Amino acid sequence: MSDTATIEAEAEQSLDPAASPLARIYGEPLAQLPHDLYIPPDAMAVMLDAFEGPLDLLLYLIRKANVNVLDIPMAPLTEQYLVYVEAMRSQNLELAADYLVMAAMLIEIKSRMLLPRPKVVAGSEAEDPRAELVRRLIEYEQMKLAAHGLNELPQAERDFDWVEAWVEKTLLRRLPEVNVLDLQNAWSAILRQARLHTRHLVQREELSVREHMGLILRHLRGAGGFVEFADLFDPAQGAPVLVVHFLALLELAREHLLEMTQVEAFAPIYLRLADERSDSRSRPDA
Amino acid sequence: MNAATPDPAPTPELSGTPGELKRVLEAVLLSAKEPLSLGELRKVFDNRIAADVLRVLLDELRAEWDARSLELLQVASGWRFRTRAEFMPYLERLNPEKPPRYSRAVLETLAIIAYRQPVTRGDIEDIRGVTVATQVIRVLEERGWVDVVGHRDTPGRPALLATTRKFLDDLGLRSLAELPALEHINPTLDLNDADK
Amino acid sequence: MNAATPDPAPTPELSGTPGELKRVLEAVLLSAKEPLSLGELRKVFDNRIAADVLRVLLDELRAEWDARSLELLQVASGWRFRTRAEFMPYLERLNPEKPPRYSRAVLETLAIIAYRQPVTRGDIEDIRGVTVATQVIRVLEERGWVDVVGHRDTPGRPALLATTRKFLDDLGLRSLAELPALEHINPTLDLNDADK
Repeated sequence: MSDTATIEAEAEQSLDPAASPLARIYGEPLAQLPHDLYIPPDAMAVMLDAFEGPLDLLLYLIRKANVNVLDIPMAPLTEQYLVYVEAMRSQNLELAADYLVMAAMLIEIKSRMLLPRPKVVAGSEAEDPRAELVRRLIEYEQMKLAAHGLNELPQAERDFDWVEAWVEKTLLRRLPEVNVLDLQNAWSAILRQARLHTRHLVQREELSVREHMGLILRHLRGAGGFVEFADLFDPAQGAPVLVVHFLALLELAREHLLEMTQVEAFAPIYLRLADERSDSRSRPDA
Repeated sequence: MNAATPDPAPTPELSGTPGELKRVLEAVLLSAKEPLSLGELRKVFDNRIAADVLRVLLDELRAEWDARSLELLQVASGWRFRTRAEFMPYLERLNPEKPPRYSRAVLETLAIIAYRQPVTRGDIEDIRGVTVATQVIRVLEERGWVDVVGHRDTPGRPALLATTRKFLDDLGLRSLAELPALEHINPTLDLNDADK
Repeated sequence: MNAATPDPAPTPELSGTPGELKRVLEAVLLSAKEPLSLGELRKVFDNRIAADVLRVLLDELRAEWDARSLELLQVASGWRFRTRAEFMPYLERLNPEKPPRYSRAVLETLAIIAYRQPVTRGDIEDIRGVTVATQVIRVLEERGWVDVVGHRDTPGRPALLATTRKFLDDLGLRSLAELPALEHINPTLDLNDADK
C-alpha cells in the first residue's frame, strides 16, 4: 500500500472534499483547496495561511495519501511537494525559501534511496535515508497537536476572568504605633530640653501616686463628683495600694483638686470634686 | 482537567430565573474593574431586562451579601463590590506599609501626660516650653489614650488630662508603674534611686 | 472607662470559628490582585494557622462556591477566584473587543516552549521547519507567558526561552506536569480512517 499507485490513487480520491475525512485535520480553509495540480493564484493566499511550513505541507501530503510515515514513498511525495512549492514560488519568493530547503532535502533522500545501500558492518542496521525526515515529521506533528491541546485549555481573559473586588485603602485607618521606648525617648528629649531651661525643674515623681490621683478623680466623676471617703478604699487591694491611694488623695487635696469635708469629729468624711462646686445645683442632694 | 470550551459564546439564557440572573450579575460585578452603571448592566442582558427589574435584582443581591466578606455598593458611577472594612487589617498583612508616626509634639505630650498625670495643658506647656496645639491633644483623645479626669480649681478651671486604660492596653502595660522608670533614662537626675 | 472612639482596626480574632476564618479567606482571595500562595495566606493570619488546616478550609471554601458564579482555583502561584466559563458571554458584552486569539504560529511556538523548555529560537525553528518571526515570540513575552531564562553556551549565546508562572496561572494549571499529555504519534497514520 505504499507504492506509487496507491499514493496517487489516494490523492485522486481526496478530490472529492465531502469524501475526504482528512480535511478536518487542517480546519476549514483546506476543504476549499483545489486538488488538481493546478492551483489558481487566488487560492494561493489561502494556502499560504493554511500551511505553517514545509513540514506542515509534507504532513498534509502524507496524511492525504494515508501512508505510513515510516515508509514514505519518496518519489511521489517529492513530486507532489514540488508542485505545491512551484505554485507558491510564483507568488511569494521569500516564503518559498524554507520550502526550497525542504525540497532539496527530499530530492537528496530520494536519490540516496535509488543508490545501492552501502555494505554495513554485521550487527548494525543500515541507516534509512528517510529516518531524519521521519523523526522531524513526528516531532512536528506532536507539537502541532500539543498546540491544539493548549489552545483548548480554558484561558484567562478568553474563557474566564480573574475576580478582583475593589479594595478601598482609605477604609483602613492606619494609626501610628507607640511603644514604651517611644515614650521613654520622648521623655528624655523633654529632659534634655528642660536642662537647657533650668527654670523648669523636672524630677521623678512616684508614678503610682500619680496614677491613683487619676483613678480617684475618675471614681469621683463616675459617682457624680461626690463620694464618701470610705467608698474610695477597697481593703482587698492590700496595704501598699491603700497607702498609695491615700497619698494620692492627700496630693489631690493639696493641689485643690478635691475638697474633704467632715461635719464633726467621727462623722463621715465626704470628698467632693473641686470643680463640681459650681455645678452643685444640678447634683442631687447627698 | 477542565473541559475545553471551543464554542466561545453560546447565546445566554435570558428567560432565566431571578436566581440565575443574580448569578450573572454577581459574576459580572465581581470581575469588573470599574463600577458598572445600570445601563452597562442592562447591556449584559442585551437590554432585554428592564432597568427597574434590574434594580430589584441588585437590591436582592446586595441583601444576599449582607453577612459576607464583600458588600455590593452603589457609587456615583454605578455598582461595584467592595471588600468590607473589617477585613482590611487582614489584607494589610499581605502588603504591609510602613505605619505612620506621631509627631514629636504628640509623643512628648503623651509622655508628659503619662508620667505626670493628671496635668493641664498649661503644665504640659510649662514642661515643653512651647505652646501645645489643640490638635495635638485631640489626636490623643481621639485615639482613646487620654481623657479629661477633672478640672483644676484655678482661674479658667483648666481640664486635667490623664491616660486611660486603653492606653495601658494598647501599650501592653498592666499599670502605669510598668512605664520605664525615669532614672534609667538619666541616672544623674536622681542619684538615690539609681543607687538602689 | 475607655473613651468611646470608633476602633478602626480591631485586632483580628484568630481563634475564630472555621466559618469566620473562611470569611476572612474569602475576603482576601476575592480582593487579591494575584493568586495567593499558602504562605501568603498564612501571613494573613499572622502565621498562627497551620498550613494543613488552611488547606482544609480552602477546600471547604471551594466546595461552598461549587454551585455559584465563581470558582476557587488552585494554580501555580496559589489560590484565586475566577469567573466560570459559562458567564464569559455576558462579560464579553461589556468589553466587545475580543480577547487575543493566537495564530497557529504563536500556538505552535508556545507549545514547543512549554513542552521542550528551555529552548532557543533555533530549536523552535528546527522543530517547526520555518523561520520564527520575532513578532511571534514578542507576543508571548508581552502576554507574560514566556521569558528568557538564560543563554546557551554556543556561538551567539542564543537566549533560552521558558514559560512563566503566569502562563500556568492563566491556563489554570498548578505545574507543567498538568499540561495535556503529548500525543503518542502512531507512525502508521490513521489506518482506521483509511479502512473506512
